[in-house]
Amino acid sequence: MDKIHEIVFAGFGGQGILSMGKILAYAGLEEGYEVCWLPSYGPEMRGGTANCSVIISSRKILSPISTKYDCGILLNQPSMDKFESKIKSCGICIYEKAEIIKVTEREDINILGLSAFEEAQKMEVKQVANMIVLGALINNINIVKIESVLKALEDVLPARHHHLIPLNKKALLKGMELAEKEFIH
Amino acid sequence: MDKIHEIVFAGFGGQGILSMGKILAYAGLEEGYEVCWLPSYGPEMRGGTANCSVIISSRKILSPISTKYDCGILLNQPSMDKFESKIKSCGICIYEKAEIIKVTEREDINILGLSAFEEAQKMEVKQVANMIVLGALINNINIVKIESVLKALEDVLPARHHHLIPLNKKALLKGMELAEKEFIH
Amino acid sequence: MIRGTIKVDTEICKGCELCITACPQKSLGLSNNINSHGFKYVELIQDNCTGCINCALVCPDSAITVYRQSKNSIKQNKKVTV
Amino acid sequence: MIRGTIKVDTEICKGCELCITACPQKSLGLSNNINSHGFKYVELIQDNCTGCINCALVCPDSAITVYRQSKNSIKQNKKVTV
Amino acid sequence: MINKCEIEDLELVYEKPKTLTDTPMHYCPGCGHGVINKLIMEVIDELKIQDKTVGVAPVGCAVFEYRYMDIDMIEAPHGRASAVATGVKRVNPDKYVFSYQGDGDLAAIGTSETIHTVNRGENILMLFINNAIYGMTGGQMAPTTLIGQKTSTSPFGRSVKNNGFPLNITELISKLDGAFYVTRHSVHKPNSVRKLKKAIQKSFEYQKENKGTCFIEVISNCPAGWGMTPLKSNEWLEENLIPKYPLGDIKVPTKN
Amino acid sequence: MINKCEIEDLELVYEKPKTLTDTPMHYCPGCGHGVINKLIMEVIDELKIQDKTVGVAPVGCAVFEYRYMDIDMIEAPHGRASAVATGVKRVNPDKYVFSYQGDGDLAAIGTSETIHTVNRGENILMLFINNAIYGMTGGQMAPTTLIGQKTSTSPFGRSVKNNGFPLNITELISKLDGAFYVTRHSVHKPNSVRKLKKAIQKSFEYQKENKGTCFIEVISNCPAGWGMTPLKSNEWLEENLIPKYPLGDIKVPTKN
Amino acid sequence: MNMKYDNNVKLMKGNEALAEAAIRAEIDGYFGYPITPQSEILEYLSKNFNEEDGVVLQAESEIAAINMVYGAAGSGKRVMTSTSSPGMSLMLEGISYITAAQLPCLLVNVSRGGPGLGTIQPSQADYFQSTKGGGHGDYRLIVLAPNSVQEMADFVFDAIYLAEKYRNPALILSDGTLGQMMEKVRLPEKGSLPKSIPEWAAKGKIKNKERNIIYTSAVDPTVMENLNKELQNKYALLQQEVRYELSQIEDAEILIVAFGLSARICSKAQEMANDNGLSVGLLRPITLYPFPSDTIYKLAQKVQAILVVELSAGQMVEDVKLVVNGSCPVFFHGRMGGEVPTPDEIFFELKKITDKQAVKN
Amino acid sequence: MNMKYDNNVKLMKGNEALAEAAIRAEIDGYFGYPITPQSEILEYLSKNFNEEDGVVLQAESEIAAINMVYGAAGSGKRVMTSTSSPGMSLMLEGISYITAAQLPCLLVNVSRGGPGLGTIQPSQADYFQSTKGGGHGDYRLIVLAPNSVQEMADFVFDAIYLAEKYRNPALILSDGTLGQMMEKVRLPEKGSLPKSIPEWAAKGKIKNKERNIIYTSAVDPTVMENLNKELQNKYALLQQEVRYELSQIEDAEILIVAFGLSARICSKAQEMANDNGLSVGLLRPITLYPFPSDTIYKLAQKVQAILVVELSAGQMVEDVKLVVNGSCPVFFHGRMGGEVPTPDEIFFELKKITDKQAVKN
Ligand SMILES: Cc1ncc(C[n+]2csc(CCOP(=O)(O)OP(=O)(O)O)c2C)c(N)n1
Ligand SMILES: Cc1ncc(C[n+]2csc(CCOP(=O)(O)OP(=O)(O)O)c2C)c(N)n1
Ligand code: SF4
Ligand code: SF4
Ligand code: SF4
Ligand code: SF4
Ligand code: SF4
Ligand code: SF4
Ligand SMILES: [Mg+2]
Ligand SMILES: [Mg+2]
Repeated sequence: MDKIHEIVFAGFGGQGILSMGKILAYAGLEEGYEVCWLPSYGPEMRGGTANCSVIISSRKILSPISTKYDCGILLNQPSMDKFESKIKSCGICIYEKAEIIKVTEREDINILGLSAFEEAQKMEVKQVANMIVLGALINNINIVKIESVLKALEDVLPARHHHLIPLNKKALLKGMELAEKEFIH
Repeated sequence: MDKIHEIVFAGFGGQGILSMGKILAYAGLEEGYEVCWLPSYGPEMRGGTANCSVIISSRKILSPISTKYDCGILLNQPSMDKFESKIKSCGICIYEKAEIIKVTEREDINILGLSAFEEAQKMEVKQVANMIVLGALINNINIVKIESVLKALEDVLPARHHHLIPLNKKALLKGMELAEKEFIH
Repeated sequence: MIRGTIKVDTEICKGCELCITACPQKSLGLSNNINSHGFKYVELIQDNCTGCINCALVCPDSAITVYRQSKNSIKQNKKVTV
Repeated sequence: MIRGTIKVDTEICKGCELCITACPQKSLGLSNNINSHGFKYVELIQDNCTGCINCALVCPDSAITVYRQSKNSIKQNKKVTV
Repeated sequence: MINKCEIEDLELVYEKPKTLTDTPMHYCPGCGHGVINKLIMEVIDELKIQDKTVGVAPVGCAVFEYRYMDIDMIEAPHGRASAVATGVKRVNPDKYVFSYQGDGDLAAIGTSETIHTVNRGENILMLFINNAIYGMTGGQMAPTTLIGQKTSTSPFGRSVKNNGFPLNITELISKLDGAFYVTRHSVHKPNSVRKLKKAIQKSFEYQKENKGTCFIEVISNCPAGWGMTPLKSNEWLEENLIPKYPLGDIKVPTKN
Repeated sequence: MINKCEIEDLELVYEKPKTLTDTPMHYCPGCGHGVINKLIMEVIDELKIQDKTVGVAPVGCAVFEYRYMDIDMIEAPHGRASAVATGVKRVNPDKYVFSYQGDGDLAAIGTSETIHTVNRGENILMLFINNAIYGMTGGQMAPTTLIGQKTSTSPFGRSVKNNGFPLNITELISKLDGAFYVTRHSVHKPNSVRKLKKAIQKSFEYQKENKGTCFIEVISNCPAGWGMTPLKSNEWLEENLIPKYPLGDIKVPTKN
Repeated sequence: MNMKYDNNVKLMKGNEALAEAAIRAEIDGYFGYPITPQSEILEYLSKNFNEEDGVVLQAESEIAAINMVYGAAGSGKRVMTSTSSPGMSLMLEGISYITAAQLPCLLVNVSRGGPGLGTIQPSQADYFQSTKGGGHGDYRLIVLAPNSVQEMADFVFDAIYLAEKYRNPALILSDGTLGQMMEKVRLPEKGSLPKSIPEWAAKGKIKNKERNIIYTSAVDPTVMENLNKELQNKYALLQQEVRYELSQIEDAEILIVAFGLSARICSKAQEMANDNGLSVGLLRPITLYPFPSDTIYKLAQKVQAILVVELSAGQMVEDVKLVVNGSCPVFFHGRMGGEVPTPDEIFFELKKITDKQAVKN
Repeated sequence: MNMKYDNNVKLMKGNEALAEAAIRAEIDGYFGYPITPQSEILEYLSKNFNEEDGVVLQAESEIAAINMVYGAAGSGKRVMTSTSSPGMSLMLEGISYITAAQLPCLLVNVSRGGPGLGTIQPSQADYFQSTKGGGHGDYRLIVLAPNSVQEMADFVFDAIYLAEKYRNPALILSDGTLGQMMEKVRLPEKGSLPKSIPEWAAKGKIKNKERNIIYTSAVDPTVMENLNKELQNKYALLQQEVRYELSQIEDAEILIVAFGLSARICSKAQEMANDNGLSVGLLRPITLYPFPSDTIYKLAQKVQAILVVELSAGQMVEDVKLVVNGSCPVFFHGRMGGEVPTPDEIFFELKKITDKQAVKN
C-alpha cells in the first residue's frame, strides 16, 4: 500500500526545527521515498517561531503543501495553539513538556509529551534535544529506520561536525526509549 | 459645402516652418474653423529638416494625420523630394527657388516658385521670408483672410515682438503680390 | 548614594543582555525562567541600582522602566526599602 | 614659415564657425554659398595657413583635412604653389 | 529576584515614550533598530510634534516600524524613502518629515534618491541605519560591508576585486551643498544613545527653521546577520565598524 | 576661394580617424559631442584596439554615436551605460570598454549606477559629457545646470530653493576608492582638445593595466539648448561653466 | 463633478492643454522627469504654475518622480506625474505600491513606439501594461484614453475625480501625436473639482484618533489576501464608470473598435467606407479599464464582424475577443513601432472583411 | 540539446537547484540583487561558482542588474539574473530593451504576493506581467513555469536553449514555495548545452566585417516597425515550442487548467475528485508563452467545463477563455496575496461545477 506521511515541526527559532525536518527528509531520501521539505520563511521567523513540514511518500508527491498532518512535533505553546487542530484524526502529537502548558484537548489523536530539553541537559548538550524528539517520532511512526537517520545526519551536518554523530545517535536512541516509556494519551 | 484644407509646411529648421503653420492654424481659429496643427518632432529635427501639417475644416476634423495635402509649402530640396508625391491632384506646390534645384515634375498640380528669401533680404529682415511664403499661400487658397492672419500673429508672437507686426504685414502683402505675379505652371 | 530601581517587562524582554553590560552597578542578571516567547528575561540581581537609566537607554525593546529615590526623600534622608 | 593648407568637406561642414575662431592665422571664413543641407560652409580666405591643425581639432564634424609642406621641401627650400 | 518594588518616594525617571505603541517589536534580540525607533519617538514626544510629523518607513528590518511609532507613517518602496519623504514635505512644508533607511536601502538601491534628495537640500531628516549588512533578507552583503567581512553573498569575505571598497555614503553626501547637518552616531553604549538623541533633537529644530537636509548615520548591529550574540556584536561593531565609520559630526552648521 | 590645392610636397598632417565612419553626424552645428566622438576614435585608431573595444552609447544627443564610431557598440537605456559597460567588462575582462554619458544620463537618472560602478572600481573608462542641460529632449534643466541658468524647465532660472545647487558629481566620485584617474576637460579650444585626447589615451592605457575606473568629464556646449550660436556658446562655457567646473586633473594615480 | 468651462477657445498642444487643465484642476503638486513626446507638460507647468498653488519638481528620474507622487498622495494631496513609455516601465514598481496603498493620483503616459528606446512617434503598445497591470501583483489602473486635445484637458478632471472617488490611481493613456498636435480647446475652470484632505491621509496624527499608516505589506498572507479582495471589490464597482463613444452603429454590418488616436483615423475610414456603401459602425472605448464589455458583447450579436484597429501588434483585440466570446469574427489591423495606419489602409481592411463575410453568407 | 544527468539524487531547495543548474549550464555571469524568496540563488552562486568559470556580481539594484545582463548578453555571453515580484517590476524597462535588441538571457522570477511590498509567500499574480509584456511596447518573453524542484533545475537548460535559439530572453516564472521547498532532484551535467559566441555579439569588431551594434532605437518609425515585424514573426515561430502536461484527460468531464505550484495542488484535488466519482482531467501549461492554445481549444470541445486555478485574481484564465472562445464554460478559482488554496477547496469547486452542469444537462 502507498505510504504517505505528512509531518509538521514547529517551535521557537532556536530549537532546531528546520534541521529536524531536514534530517527526516534526508532519511526518507535514503530509503528511496519521495520527499518534500517546506519551511516557513522570511521575517515571521525573526521574532520567534519557525516551522516546516515534511512529506514522505512511496509515490509521487502531489501537493507539496499539507493542510492536515499525520504527525505534529510542537515544541512551544504558540505552535501547539496553531497546529493542534491540523493533526489528522488518529494522528500523533508530540510536544515538549517544558514549554507547553496548555496541551491539546483533542481525544481523537495520540498525544506524547516529552521532556526532551531536560533529557538533553542531562546529556550535557542542549543542542541534541531535537534529536531526542526525532527519536521519539521515528519510534512512533513507521517511516524511516534509525540507520537512515544517522546516514542523513552525515548529509545535513557539515563535515566539521561529523564527530558529533555518535552523540546524536545517543540522543536519538534516548528519544526512542522515551517514546516507548511515555504514556500516549 | 464643407471646406477642408490640408497643408504641409516643410523645410530647414531655421526657416520658421513650425510657426508658419501655427500662424495659419490660428488664423483658421480666428475665422471659426476647426483646426489641427501637427508638427514633426524630436531628434529628426536636430540635423536639419522640420515639417508640420495644418488642417483647416468647416466641420469636425476626423483623422489629425493627413496623408495627402491640398497644398505643400516646400522650402528645401529634401522636403520637395519627400512631399511632392503627397500633394493631391489639382493641389498646389509652393517652393523656394533659392533652395530647390530639382522641382517636382508632376503635371497635375499647380506649382508656384517664389524667391521669398531674396525678397526678404530686400526688405532687410531675413526672418520675414516665411511671411512672404504665407502671403503667397493665402492668396492661392481661399481659406483665411489676411486680417485673420494678422490677428493670429498677435496670438503667436510674444508681446515683446508685437511691434514687428506691421513689418510682417508688409511681408504678407508682398507674398500675395508675388503670388499674383508669379507664373503658376 | 542615590538609590533607584527598575522594572522589567518580562514578557517584552528578549534576554539580549545589553542592559546587563550597560549597568555600571552590575545590578542586572538573566533569570533562569523563560517568558512565553521562549526568552530568558532580565532581573535585578543586586540591591545597588542607582537609577542611572543606562540599562533602559540601551534596551532595544523598551522593556525597562527606571525609578529613583525622589529628591525629597534624599533631602529628608528617608529610608527606602526595595 | 611653414606653409600648409586645408580641405573642407563642404557637404559635411555645418558652418558653425568654430574653426574660424580657432585659426591663429585668420585664414578661414564662411562662404556665401550653402550646401545641400542649407548650411554655409567654411573656406580658406587667406593664403597664410600654416597647417597647425587647430581648425581641424575643434571641428565637430571632422570636415577638415590638413596638409603641411613636407620637411623635405622645407629643407630644399622648394617653392610651393597653392 | 528583586524585580518588584512598591516603595514610596520613588520618582519615575525613565519609561518608554508615550508615542511608542505597546506592540512588541519584531526585531531580533539586541538589535539596534529598537533603540533608534525609541529615540525618535522620545524626541517627537518631547518636542510635542506627534500631530505634525510624518515618518517614512523603509523596506528592511524596520519595515514594520509603523507598528511601533504612534505617528502617521508611510511605508516606502525599497530605496525610495527619501523620494517619498520629498513628496510629503514638498506639499506639506509645515510638517516634520523624516525618513529611516538601512544601508541596503539608502546606499545601494536608493543611492540616486539619497544623493539628489540631499543635493536639493530637502528640508527633512534622513536617518541612515548602517549595520553593514542586509538584515531583512537574511544577511547579504551591503555597500557598507567591510573588506573581508563574511556575509551570505560574500561567504569568503568581501573582496575589493569583486565588490570594491565599503561605500562611505555619509562622507559623500556631506560634500553636497544641500546637506546642512551631517553626523554619525551609534547606540551600543548608554552615552552614544544620549548623543544620538541630541542629534535627532537638533535635526528637528533645524527642520523647523527650514535649514535643509539633516542626515544622521547610526552605526548599528545585526546580531542575526552577523551570526553573533548581541554582546559580541556590539564588541565587533566597536572594533571593526567604528574605525571605518568614525563617530561624530561630519558637517555642522556654521554659526552666523 | 582657395580651397583646392593640388600641389606636390604637401604632407597629410590631419584627417578624420579611420575608425570614424563617413556618416554625417546629426549633432547641431558646433556641438561638442562631435569633437569628443572623434577624439575617442582617434585614440582607438592610434592604439590599434578597434577590434578589442566595445563602446556603450548613451540615451542623449549622442544616442546615435554608434553610427559614427566604427567599433562594436551597445546602446544603453537612459542612465544605465555604466551598468551595461560593467556587464560587458565583467564577462570580457580582456576587452577595452568605455561608456559615454550626458549629465542627465550620468548625474540624474543614472546617479546610482555611476556611484557604484566607480565604487567597485570597474576597470572601464567613463566619459561624462557635461553640457549643463538635457540636449536631446529639448533643453531641460540638468543636475549640473547653473544657478540662474534658464532652461525649458527652469524658465526663470534654476533656483536653489526649488532645485538645489548644481551637482558636481565628478568631485563626488573622485572620493571613491575605486576611482583611479579622474580628470576634467573641455573641447572649446584646440589646446583643450589636445589635452582631452591625452587623457583618453592614458585612460585606455590604465585600463590595459587593470587599474580601476578612469573617469573623464568633458565640459561641452549645447548651442541649441542654450539658445546661442556655437561661438557664443563657447564663450558662455568659458565664462560660466568652467569657473564652476574647473578644468584639470581631480585625481591622479600616485606613483609607486 | 460640476464642470464649468472657460468661454475662450484656445489653440493648444495636447500636452499643454493637459498641463493647463492640471493647474485648473488645482493639483497640489507635479513630479516628473523629461521625456519626449511629453516634456511640454513639465515645461508648461514650470512656467505657468504658481508657487503658492503647489509644487512643480523635476525629479532626478521617473522612479524618484513616482515615489514623490506616492508620498505626496499618501499625505492626501492631489498630485500627478507624466511620462512616456520607457519612463512608464520604470514607474511600475511604484505604481503597484500606490495601487496597493489605495492612493488616488493622476498618471499620464504620452506613449511612443517601442519596445526598447524605440521611437518618439505615437503608439498604443502600452495597452497591456496600462490595463492589466504592468507591475507585479493583481492591481488595476483606471485608464482613460483621450482622442483630442479637448479630451487631453477634460480627462484630467475625469481621471482625478475617479481616482479620488475610488482611491485608485488613474492613468491618461495618450500618445505622441495627441500630445504634440494643436487643436481648439475650451478649458474647464478652476473650482470644477472640489478637494479636501481625506481622512485616511498620513499628514500628522490627529489627537485621539487612530494614526494613519500608508503601507502595502503584510507578514500574514491572509491580511494581504483581504487587501486584494478589497481591491477586487473596488474594481467590480468601478465597472459602473465605463465610458465609450458610439457612432453609426444602427444597422452597422461591421463594427470598428478603436481608441484614442486610432479611433480618430478610423472615423475617417468609416466615413470613406460608408460613402462607399459599406455600413460600418465605430465603438471607441473611452475608459480602457473598466472596459466596455457589455456594449461590445451586445453589438457583437448584431454585427457581421468586428475590426479592431490599434497602434500595436494587437493588445486591446484580446479584450474584445474575450467579451465577444465567439459571437462574431474579430479581425485586427495594427501598425507598430510608431507607425500609423492611413484611413485608406483601414478602408481596405473593411472591404476585405465585407468580401469575406459575403462569401460566407 | 542533449541532456545528460548526474546519477546522484540530491535533496535541494528549488532556488539552490536552479542555481546549481545554472552553473552546470555553464553560464558566464550572474547579476542580481537580494530579495526574498529567491536570495538563495545569489547566495548559492556566491559560494559555489568558480571565478574561472564566470562572474557572480551582486549589483546595487535590480535596475543595475538587468542592465549588466543587457551588456553582458549583448557581448554574446550566457548570462542571467533572478529576482522576485517587486524587483521584476523594476527590471521591466531593461527587459523591454533586451527583447528589442533580441538578446538571449535567462530571467528568473520567484514570485511573491503583491501588489506593493506584499508578502513573501507564493503567488502567480505576475502572469500578465510575464506573458503579455509588463514593460512598454510589443514584446514577449519565453515563459516557462516549473512545478517541482526538478523542473527548477531542468528549465534552466530549456530556457537558455530557447533563449539562444530565438534570441529572446526566457523567463522562469516560479514562486516562493517552489523556491524554498526541498525535493529530490537529479541535476543535468555540464556539457549538456554547448555554447559559442554568436556572430551578432558586440565583443570587438572583427576585421573586414561589419561592426556589431546592439541597439533598440530608430529615428524613422518604419525601421522600428520592421523590427517589430521581425519580433512578431519570431513569436509566431515560437509557437512550435509550446509545452504542457496532460493528466487523465480521456473521458474527463471537467478540465482543470493550472500551472506551477497550483497545478501541483490541483493534481491532489483531481485525485480526490476522481476518487469521488467525478471525472476530472488536468492540463498544466509548462510554457506560459507560447500558450498551449490549440490543445486547450481541442479539449474545450470535449469537456463539459473548464476550471482554471491560479494564485491570483484571475490572469491566465483570460488566455484560457480567449482560446475556448465560448466552446464551454470556464470557471475560475483563485487565491491572492500569498495565500494558497487547499486541495479540498478545489475539490469543492469541482463539485459545484458538476452540480451546475448536471442541472443544465
Ligand atoms: C525592489 C526590491 N528589491 C529588493 C527587496 C528585498 N529587500 C528587502 S529589505 C532589503 C535590504 C535590507 O537591508 P538594509 O536596507 O540594510 O536594512 P536592514 O534590514 O539591514 O535594516 C532588500 C534587499 C525589496 N523588498 N524590493
Ligand atoms: C527612462 C527614460 N527617461 C527619459 C528619457 C528621455 N531622455 C532621453 S535623453 C535624456 C537626457 C539627455 O540629456 P543628457 O544626458 O545631458 O545628454 P545630452 O543630450 O545633453 O547630451 C532624457 C531625459 C528616456 N529616453 N528614457
Ligand atoms: S538604572 Fe542604572 S544602576 Fe539601575 S539597573 Fe539600570 S543601569 Fe543599573
Ligand atoms: S536590554 Fe531590554 S530586552 Fe535586552 S535583556 Fe535587557 S531588558 Fe531584556
Ligand atoms: S591649419 Fe591652422 S592655420 Fe591652417 S586654417 Fe587650420 S587653423 Fe588656420
Ligand atoms: S568647424 Fe567644421 S563644421 Fe564648423 S564651420 Fe568649421 S569646418 Fe564647418
Ligand atoms: S536581522 Fe539584524 S537588523 Fe534585522 S532585526 Fe535581526 S538583528 Fe536587527
Ligand atoms: S541639442 Fe545640444 S547637445 Fe544636442 S546635438 Fe544639439 S547642440 Fe549638441
Ligand atoms: Mg542593513
Ligand atoms: Mg546634457
